[in-house]
Amino acid sequence: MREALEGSQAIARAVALCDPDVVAAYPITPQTHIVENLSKLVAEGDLHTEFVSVESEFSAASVVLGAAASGARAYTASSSQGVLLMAEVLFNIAGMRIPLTMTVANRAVSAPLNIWNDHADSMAVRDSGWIQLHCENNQEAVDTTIQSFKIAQDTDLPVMVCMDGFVLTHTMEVIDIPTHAQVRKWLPPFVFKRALDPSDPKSLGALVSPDFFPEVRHSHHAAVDKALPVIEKVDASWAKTFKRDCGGLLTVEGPEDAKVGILAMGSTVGTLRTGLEHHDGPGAKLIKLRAFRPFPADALRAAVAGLDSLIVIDRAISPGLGGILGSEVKSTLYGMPNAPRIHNHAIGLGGRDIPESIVGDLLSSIEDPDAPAFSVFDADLSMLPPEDR
Amino acid sequence: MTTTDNTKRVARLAELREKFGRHPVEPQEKHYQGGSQRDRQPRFCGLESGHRACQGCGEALAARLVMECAGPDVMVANATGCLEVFTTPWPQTAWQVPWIHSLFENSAAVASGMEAAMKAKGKNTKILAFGGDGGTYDIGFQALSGMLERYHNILYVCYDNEAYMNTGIQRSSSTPHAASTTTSPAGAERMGKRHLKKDLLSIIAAHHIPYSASASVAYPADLQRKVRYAMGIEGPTFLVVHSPCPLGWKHDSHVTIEVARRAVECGLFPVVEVERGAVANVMPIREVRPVADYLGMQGRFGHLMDPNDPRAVEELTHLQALADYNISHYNLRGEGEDPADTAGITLVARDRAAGES
Amino acid sequence: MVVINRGAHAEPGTSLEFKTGNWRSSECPTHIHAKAPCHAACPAGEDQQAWFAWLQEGHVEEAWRELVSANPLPGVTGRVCPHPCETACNRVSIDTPLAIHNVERWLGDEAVSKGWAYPVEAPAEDAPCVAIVGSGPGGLSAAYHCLRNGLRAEIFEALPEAGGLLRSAIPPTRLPRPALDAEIGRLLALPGITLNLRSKLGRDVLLDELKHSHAAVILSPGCGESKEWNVDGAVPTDLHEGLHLLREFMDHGQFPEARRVAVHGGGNTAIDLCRLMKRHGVEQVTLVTASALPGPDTDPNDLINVVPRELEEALEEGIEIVEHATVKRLIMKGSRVTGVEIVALKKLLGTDGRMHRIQFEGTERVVPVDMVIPCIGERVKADGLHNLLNRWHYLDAKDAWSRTDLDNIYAIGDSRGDRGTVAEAIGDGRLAVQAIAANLKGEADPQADDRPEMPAAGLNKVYFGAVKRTVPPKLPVGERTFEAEIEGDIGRLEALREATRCLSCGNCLACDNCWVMCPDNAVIKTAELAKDGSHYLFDLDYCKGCGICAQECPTGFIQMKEDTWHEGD
Amino acid sequence: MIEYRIHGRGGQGSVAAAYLLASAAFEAGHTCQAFPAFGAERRGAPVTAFVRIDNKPIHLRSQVRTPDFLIVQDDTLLLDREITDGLKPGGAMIVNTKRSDDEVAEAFSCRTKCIPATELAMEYIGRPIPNTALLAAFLTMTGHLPVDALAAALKGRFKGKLLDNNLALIQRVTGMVEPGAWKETEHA
Repeated sequence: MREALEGSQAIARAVALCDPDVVAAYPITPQTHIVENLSKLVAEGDLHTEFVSVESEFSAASVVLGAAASGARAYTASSSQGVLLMAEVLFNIAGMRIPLTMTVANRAVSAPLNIWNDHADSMAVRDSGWIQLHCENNQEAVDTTIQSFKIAQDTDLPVMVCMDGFVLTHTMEVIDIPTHAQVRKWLPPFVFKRALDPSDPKSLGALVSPDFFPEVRHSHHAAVDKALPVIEKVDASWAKTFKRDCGGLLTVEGPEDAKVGILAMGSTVGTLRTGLEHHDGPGAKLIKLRAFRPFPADALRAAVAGLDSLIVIDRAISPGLGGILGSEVKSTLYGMPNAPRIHNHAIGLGGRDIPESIVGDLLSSIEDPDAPAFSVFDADLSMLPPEDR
Repeated sequence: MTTTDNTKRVARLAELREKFGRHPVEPQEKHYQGGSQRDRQPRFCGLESGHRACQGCGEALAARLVMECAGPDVMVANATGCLEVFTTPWPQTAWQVPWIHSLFENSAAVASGMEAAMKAKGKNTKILAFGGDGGTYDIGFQALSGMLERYHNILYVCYDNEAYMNTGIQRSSSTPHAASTTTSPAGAERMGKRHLKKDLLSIIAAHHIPYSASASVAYPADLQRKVRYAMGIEGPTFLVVHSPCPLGWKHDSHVTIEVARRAVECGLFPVVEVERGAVANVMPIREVRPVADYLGMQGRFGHLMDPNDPRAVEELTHLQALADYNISHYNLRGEGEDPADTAGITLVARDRAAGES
Repeated sequence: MVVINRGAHAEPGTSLEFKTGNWRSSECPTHIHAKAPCHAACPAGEDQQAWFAWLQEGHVEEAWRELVSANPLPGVTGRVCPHPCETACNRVSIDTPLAIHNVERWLGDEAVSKGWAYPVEAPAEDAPCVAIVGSGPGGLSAAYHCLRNGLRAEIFEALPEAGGLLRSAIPPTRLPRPALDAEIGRLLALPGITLNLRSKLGRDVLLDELKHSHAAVILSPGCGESKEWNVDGAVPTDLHEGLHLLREFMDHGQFPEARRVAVHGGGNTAIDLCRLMKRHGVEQVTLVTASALPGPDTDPNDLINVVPRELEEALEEGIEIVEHATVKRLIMKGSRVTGVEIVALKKLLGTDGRMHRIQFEGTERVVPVDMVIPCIGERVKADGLHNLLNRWHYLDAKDAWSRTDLDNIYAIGDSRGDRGTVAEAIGDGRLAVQAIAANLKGEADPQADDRPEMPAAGLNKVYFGAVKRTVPPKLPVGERTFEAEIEGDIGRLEALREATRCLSCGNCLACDNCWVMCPDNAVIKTAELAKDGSHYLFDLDYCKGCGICAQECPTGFIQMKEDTWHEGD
Repeated sequence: MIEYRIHGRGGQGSVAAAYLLASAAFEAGHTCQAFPAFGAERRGAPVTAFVRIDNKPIHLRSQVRTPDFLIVQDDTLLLDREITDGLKPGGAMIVNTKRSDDEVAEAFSCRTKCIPATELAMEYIGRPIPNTALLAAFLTMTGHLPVDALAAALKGRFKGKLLDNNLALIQRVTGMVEPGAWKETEHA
């Protein structure tokens, strides 16, 4: 049913539709509204779950680890510093191959303290071995949240649903929320074969020596890699039932013969789309990357075929290197015949508002032969003393 | 005997499967051979042989004793530490119960999740959380406090060997005053650890949970009684078990029990029970030993044993004062339970059998 | 080929595949049923710890049967034995030794009053018969052990009653005749023992005959003759020696008149005599002994060789004892003694490496007395044994089995010269018969029990608290007569209570300590009693050799010994 | 697409006003987007919220820089002269104040409607929340959402007496302003 809902509220509703056995979360801006709305659903009796009000994000992650390992469908949500406080557990959950879902309301990581949106938090844990899916809007966030439970249990991997903090979480828009019956029909009950169980007592989290560690690590890598078709399949199955999809691994829009492309993740894509619509001149392809982990290398190569230039928008940087997504795209396209030239820019760091007019600036910047390989595009460097530029 | 016991085990498994809705499977013959003496022991073996603990490990003993009266319908969350490392070198595990290790500092939180899962599924399998003193007094303290406050139905057992043994004997907040560790070494300038052992039990007690207690491997029957008592309580319970580490405390492996016993007898490790924040019971010390009897057995206090070194004398006196404080604070001096408590106490404690106190 | 499963989880109990037994560096725990010190110290060969174990479980008859498997006369030894078992008892290191002696007596009396059957069977009609000369404790023990070994026994006793020195030399205040008669009577009534009274060797029966008519001969004649008394100068014509006086008194209840008496000697006969004379009305009784009275620094080798309790009672009764002294000379007035000159003396190590008794010149003094009684020991009467006696008038026995130089002839008890107690005689009788039985079957001598003894240091005393020793009732000095037994019965309750004081040195108590305290779960409890008598086995596949079980074993039954295990054994 | 900017103070319900307006748009069959200018502001500090209403999906996520309308919840905010920055030519502003329309319009050189919304709210609802009155006046004047849509949106939020009071307040305010006065702006 279509409703005008705030993003966080919609996510809470979506989570509730999946009948989680255990929810544990600790409040942090801008994830707070998700937790509050879940608490409210529990308080109103609309959601029957063990809601564990933990004393930190670290414990939130630990609680869902324990719960999922015990055979419970588990959910948590966090943001920024919270994600970083969870970091140790996040690696652990993934390494133990425990399926669960976490929403990350993407936010910058301090210092300096900043509560607004960018992707520094989920990027910081990109090597944890989780599946990371980015959402453009709240409809996608709702749909991806429900899909993530299925992806998790089909792959025995945890799934991080990344949605831009404030920009999505605090924005009201019209969202189609499936019914409980529809979700129950589509989403199978939670099954975790290795679940802790006194009638079949296994030990989870053993010490693995160098004799076996590389193999175990490889198997984890292979498992995340093999999640690519699962993500596509689940989205396809979703589309079949609900008549809308989330774009699988990535989507490509724009004229077939465009020579320029822009690649981005999350809510930025919407602004870029609007900007492109209003931009005069030869059209450009817009590539929306949904799956950041696993990284859809093949799909990306196909998507950029024929492009001369590709502008990769980062919402986080790796100081000393530049854009993270940009670097990954470059390495993916390395050696590809006629690979497009990559223009990598970080925009909207720490919640800097991204106007649609930025599209024009981006497109014209590729004409500049002296443009740096990477820039914080919307930064006004004149504000910095010369030695700090 | 063989058939009866095997029948019992099969029946128990069937019962558990019924409870957990699993498809019945045969017991794994490989590890339950049924016919051997080992399989016919009249106790539940939650922690099997073949683990890699050091000779004379107090923690291995304590964990085995705890599992005996806790299992088999339990699940364990284990913090990183010796207990975890020596029991589960993949592909083997010494555990016969569902067991999970996640991290150093989150066993209480993982256990909370397991307990929440049990609640959500309507099962009453008891959750145990295990940690060493590092994982309990220090890095895992916050998660533990949260677990207690949220009133999870979990028994948390802290195996207290008074230092980070897994990483090579570094001081923790549980390390006693003046003990020498690799990060509080005794030297020309310093006499070992400068700070006091954290009074964890009082902090735990301040959570006003139903039951918290200290116990020692030297008094196994007392320890097991406390575990059974805690198992029967619906809500958070806490047990700290003094578990000597021959390696870290620098004593011979065969005196593990003796060292633990002396810690109790001198008053440095009070064995007490706390209910809802109030001391409910203490193990009385019949004959109080001087702390030197306890400290002198251990290399970590070796630097205190030189009567010609005034600094050593001062620290030794300090430790004696701490023990005296415990004795008067908990009113430990007295008659009552026999301190030399074993499973076969009635066979051994002849004075009690003779009706003398 | 290892297959790595998802998330690297592990299946329960798989650590059993990893045998930590090879971690033991040198020693492994072993069950060692060491000798309890009481048992090691018992000349009769009793295993006190074993029969106390029965008592601890309340099985009184079993306890007695265990006791009489070595010593058939607990009612006697429970009254007269100097109980070296108590001296050896490890409980001394906690409080006071067990009252083994009192409990033994109670057990013996209990058996008599309940009529419990001795654990023997009648020997076959054609079973070999052993001739036993003398019916003292050694002879009676030998006869009894013949039955236990399937042999018949024929006793030849010179006197009209059986009992030897038990009857002739021990006053009824220590060994009441009804108790003696009852126990001896029960023993002699056992089928397979023939008793010939008034059959004196050399007169009624000859050794050569016995040698031919019987499978073996055990000589247990005792010492019926006093040793020669060497003293400088004159001796009174009516000199009475101690054993003789004692026998006279037993038979007639009379002593020669005297106001002040000096007794020279240091054994039980001397003490018995002193006490009887004192009680008889002698004003002053002085015992002159070369040995020392017990004290904190007394060398055990120097200690006066009497039952401690008897010594204590003697002092209570006012006997004066002069230690480290000897009688050098008698002061005579005509043929009458008026005093003894005594001189200080001590046993000292000489340059030849042997102990010598050295008199110290200048320490002489005179004690005025009316009578002096030498009581310095006895020797074998030569009747019928001339060619067997050595120069000290003893029979030479050359080994633990009491063999003499003659085939199939054994000499036991006091007659060996190196014995001095009833318990020793009883032990000799048992060992000699065991050797004879083995010999008759063509077997080698039975193995001596060479198990090590459990020292007090081998126990873990933490597990034993202090418990007061039972105190037997005793007649006050003023009420002591010549007939009434001075020390009383402790009774069933006290006996059973005393049993709980036993530390069970070297014996498994089934306390579960090893089973409970093994960090490696390497102790296996068994329902059936294992070969070594315990309910526990060590699983050496997993034992890392930490030694906790040995340290915490209360009784020292578990000890760390050299490792002989190899994986796969 | 029509864009709105709402100015208020922390605690006055600016975000609620944005959500209410968006909800009303949804009730009227439009697509909508409402979001605050996310900040860490505390009670009393000036805050801003944005609303976009359209008839097709709204992809644009940037803040509203050139609003068609301004809704000012507190006349003390008028002290900030930049409050009308970016207002489209022909745009309009509705202000919660007891001052006259002309006084304010003159000062900011834009079409202005002043409503004593706080007083009205106090009278009808008993709390100084100006949203219902401001939005009711605004919708009546622009006419691009039926006032019923606002009532429907309120029904999704409130119940019972509070709802009745709010609905009564709508009735009152619609009578205070000229319906369709700003209608042409819709096509601006």
